[in-house]
Amino acid sequence: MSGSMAFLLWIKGPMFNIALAIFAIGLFARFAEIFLLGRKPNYAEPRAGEWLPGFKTMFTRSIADPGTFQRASFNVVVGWVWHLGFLIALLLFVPHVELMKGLFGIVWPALPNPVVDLITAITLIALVATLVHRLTHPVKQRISTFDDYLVWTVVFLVVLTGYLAYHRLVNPYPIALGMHILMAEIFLIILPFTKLTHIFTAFIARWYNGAAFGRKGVAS
Amino acid sequence: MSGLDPISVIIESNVSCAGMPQDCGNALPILHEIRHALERLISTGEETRIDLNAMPFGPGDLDCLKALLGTGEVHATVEAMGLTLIQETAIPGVWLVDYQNSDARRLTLQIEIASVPEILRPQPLDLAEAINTLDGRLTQSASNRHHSS
Amino acid sequence: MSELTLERGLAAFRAEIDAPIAAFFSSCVHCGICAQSCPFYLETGDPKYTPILKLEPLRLVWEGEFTLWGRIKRTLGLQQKVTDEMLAEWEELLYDSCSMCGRCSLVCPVGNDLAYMIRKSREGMVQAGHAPEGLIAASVRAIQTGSPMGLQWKTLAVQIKHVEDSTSLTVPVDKTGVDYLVLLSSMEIINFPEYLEAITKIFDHAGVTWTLSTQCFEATNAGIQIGNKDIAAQLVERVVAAAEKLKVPNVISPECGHAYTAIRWEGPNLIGRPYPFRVFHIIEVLDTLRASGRLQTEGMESDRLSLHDPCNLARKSGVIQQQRNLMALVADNFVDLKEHGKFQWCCGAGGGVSSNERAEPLKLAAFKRKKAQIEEVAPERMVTMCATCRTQLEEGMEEFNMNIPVVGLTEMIADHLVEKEARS
Amino acid sequence: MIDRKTPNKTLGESLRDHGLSRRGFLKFCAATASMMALPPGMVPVIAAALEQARRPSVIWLSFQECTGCTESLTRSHAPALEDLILNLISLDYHHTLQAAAGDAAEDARLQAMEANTGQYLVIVDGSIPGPDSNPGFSTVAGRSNYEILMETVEHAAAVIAVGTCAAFGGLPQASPNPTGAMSVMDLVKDKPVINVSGCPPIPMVITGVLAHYLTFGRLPELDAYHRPLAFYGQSIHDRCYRRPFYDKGKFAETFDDEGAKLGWCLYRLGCKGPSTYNACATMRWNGGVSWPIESGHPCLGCSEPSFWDAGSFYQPLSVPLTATSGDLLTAAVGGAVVGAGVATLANKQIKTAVANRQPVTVEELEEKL
Repeated sequence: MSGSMAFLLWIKGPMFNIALAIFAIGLFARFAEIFLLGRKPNYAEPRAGEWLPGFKTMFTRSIADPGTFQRASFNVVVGWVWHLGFLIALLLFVPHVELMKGLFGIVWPALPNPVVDLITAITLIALVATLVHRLTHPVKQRISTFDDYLVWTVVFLVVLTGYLAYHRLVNPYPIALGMHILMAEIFLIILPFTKLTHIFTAFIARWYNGAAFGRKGVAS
Repeated sequence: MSGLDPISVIIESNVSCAGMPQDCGNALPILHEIRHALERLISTGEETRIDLNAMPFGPGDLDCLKALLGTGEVHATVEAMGLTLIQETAIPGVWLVDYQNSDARRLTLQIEIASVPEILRPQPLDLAEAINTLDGRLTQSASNRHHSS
Repeated sequence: MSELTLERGLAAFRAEIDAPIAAFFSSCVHCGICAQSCPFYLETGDPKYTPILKLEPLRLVWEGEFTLWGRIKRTLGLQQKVTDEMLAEWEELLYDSCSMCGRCSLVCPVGNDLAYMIRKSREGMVQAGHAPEGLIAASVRAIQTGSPMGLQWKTLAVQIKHVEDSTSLTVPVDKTGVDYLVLLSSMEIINFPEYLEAITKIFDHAGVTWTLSTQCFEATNAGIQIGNKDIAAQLVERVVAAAEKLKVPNVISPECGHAYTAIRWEGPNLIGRPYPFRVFHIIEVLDTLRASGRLQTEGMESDRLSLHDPCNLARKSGVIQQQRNLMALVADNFVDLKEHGKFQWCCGAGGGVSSNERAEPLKLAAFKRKKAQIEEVAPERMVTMCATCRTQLEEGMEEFNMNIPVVGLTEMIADHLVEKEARS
Repeated sequence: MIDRKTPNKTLGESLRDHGLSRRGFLKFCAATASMMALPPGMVPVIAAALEQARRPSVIWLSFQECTGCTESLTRSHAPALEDLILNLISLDYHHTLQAAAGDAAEDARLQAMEANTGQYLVIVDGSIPGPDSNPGFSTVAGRSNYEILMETVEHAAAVIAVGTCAAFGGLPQASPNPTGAMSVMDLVKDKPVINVSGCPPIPMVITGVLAHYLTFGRLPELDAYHRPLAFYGQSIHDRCYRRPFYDKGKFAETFDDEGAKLGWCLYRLGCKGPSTYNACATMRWNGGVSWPIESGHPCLGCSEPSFWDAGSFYQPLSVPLTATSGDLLTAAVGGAVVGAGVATLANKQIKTAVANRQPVTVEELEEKL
């Protein structure tokens, strides 16, 4: 049986398992790669502990300092907008909440669809803005790699296909939904092997950063 | 005595699914469609029929629509392949045409925006035969009279 | 005879990679915000000075050898290799255009400690033979003569004589069992001899027992600046040996930024064991004396003063409030620069840039950030506590005809000490 | 012997023979248009076409099925119209409905085929054990379903697959598909196939498709699954009266919560309306009385392929079919092991690098000056 429904069922069935497996294997391989390297012992007399400053920085680094905000306001604002938008759409859209419930058995409240819809539209615009910025800002131009454009494309398509599916702008619907889930699966598959790992490792990096500064008595 | 009687039934809520979950949600777009059809009827004389069977009505939507349209002066019945009930609404030119089968079950319900609903008018082919029919009857009547005199 | 080669460089990169580095490279999203915190990028506008880009050689080694995907790519021949040419190109990026001020480490949204990685990258650069001549020369001189500037004890002895003559106090040398071993920097001895006089006066005033060591007077560490453990460790060992010999419980690092971080934070790890003594920056010591009421001052500076926080002292060592406490003691009209403390801007000369003659134009360019900051609050004088920063501020402001004198905080405190007779 | 040849009279003529007046004919056309889900504006076209159309021979084949589709049709609520339509065809073979039995019944089929070769319609309900399956899984008069289907279809004008079993394999094809069940579309490649899916299909849709064929003498416009667009062109979700609740984000979360009582959207209870294409939301069931969602139950998606294997009826559409958190955990552990391998290799390299480390000497540095 071929056709849109078969496509959707394959995407929701075997392909989802494959994606989840690659995601989990890749991500935990990366965790092992990081943590097993360890750190050399530090003999210098500390000014303060590492744990607390480390944990603090895991959160505080999400907020830019006033100077950076001033110098890179576009980066900071647009970055915030699309990260928040993406997270809200991912975690607070009813079908996604149901997905988590189905997968992990945990439920949390969702946002009304029109709210998520608006946020998704804003996220899409913000994502386009980040691409334009990447293509035009001299620093971003210089440091961008294939990886950056690949990740942008996948992230954008995940949101875009979700938006199209929600608005039923692609027919038949199983194709629309299937494309969205497929993009999400590609997102999961490339996550451990691209800069998308920062979703998880940024918190590890921030901890190390906060711990190193904290040890020297600087709140980072 | 029925064996089911001892089972007590508790009605938890009087809100039925047919309650008013929305304010005539799907009836309103039809009113707009009727308005456009009326404009066309007035300006060009073009008639419009809307099949209400094809509407995604929720519970109560149809009653809501009927109530909004109201009841006019004309009420007519056509007997052909069962009854067809024609009701003028309170909006001149807007008719409710209820096609029923011989068991008085509804086949389809239409709103017709026209001066006179199509089914009330003589059908063109029938009309073409009208004079012949009348002539036939005159001849018949004449011969009857002839015979009776 | 052995020589420095690419292979040794790659091995050094490899040996430096640890969990934080893996976490940092895993997290970089190429947002480019680090560039907005780098005076070298901001003042030249050249995107090649983006901090994260300076780490590309280290990143390639990490990716190719320390990640699953990198290993797969290497097997397929898709992984870019670090070449000698690449390192030659990166020499300018890792040395000339980086003062290791650590500002990028503090603003990176994903928390990458870029300065930490620059320091580690330099290990590989030295082993690969791609360190700047100026820094190599300084390292060689430091090892061979005990001073990166080739300064010898006899020069210092002349200074000591001057100080003793003008203060009628004794400068203690090679005294055992005192509270503090005082270290100096060659630059101070040559450019700012007032410093030695100031601490002599202050310690006498506060009743602190201290000494210099003929065995080791130099606090600076060219090995840290060039980025080589072997050189750095030898220089630290000299300090440790001198302190151990004189049995002092405390060592004071002078008004020099990198000397302090070198001996305070890196030193024990370079020699692989904790010290039998504690290390303080002179400003920390002065503030402790102030807090315990052992500094009696009189009179106030009435002109508009502002403060330059040395990166190594403030952002990289958490000494931020101390200098402000001391300023409050002697200055009426103190105004902080807008971004100060841990968010201060580098003068542009740190991290070995000032020892690297080739980097002179970049050093001056980076200073423009500091210049703008100073102009913003328009002080009549600048105060600082690092000889390198002070030299850079003086030279920079002279270049731009700014006519704002720079003073060392320690001297300023010494100037306001209540005379002994008056006290008693 | 009964003449099984298609009569020469047009439909218009035979309707008038039934005593239908011109107003009656107009009404018939209006009702037909409504049934075909065509706009009332099409009535004149339908009338003109019906005047010309001829009464076809129909052979109804039942294979691996439950007779639900026939039940749906014959118990449909507005029998007069369906009757009329059915009277306008010549139903020459239908297990459940025909009076003849045994050889006589099979003869009727063969005669109809012969007399109307190339012009008769074949209606199939039920799926067929494929050519590679044991033919004994389902037989009629000792012959396999497959054989009968292929023989009957060979000279047909078109095939209408009624019900999800005939259209897509349905329940018999559900995993693990013990009989190797296949759909009509899987087997018949050289004839037009119309799928009227649903378990069962809405009776009006079955007659509507027949009416369309009768009226226009050709197949209606079809979607990618060979379903008539007029009925299957829009999803349940798009025409659902509860859609505004979905759009507002108001959902029933259990079958007896306040949301369920207020008639809110059933998405979270597993409604497959968004991915299901059928006319339930407009034509409804039981003569327009109600339909599953109006009765408070989520759509099962019965008119879509593989609906039995598309996950639980009560799991929302967004939930993956088989992946579990356990799988995720297993993969994570596997990943940790792989990563540990990479890290061990890397650590070994670091150790080697550290062990073989040559300290930088002043002499080496001086070389560079």
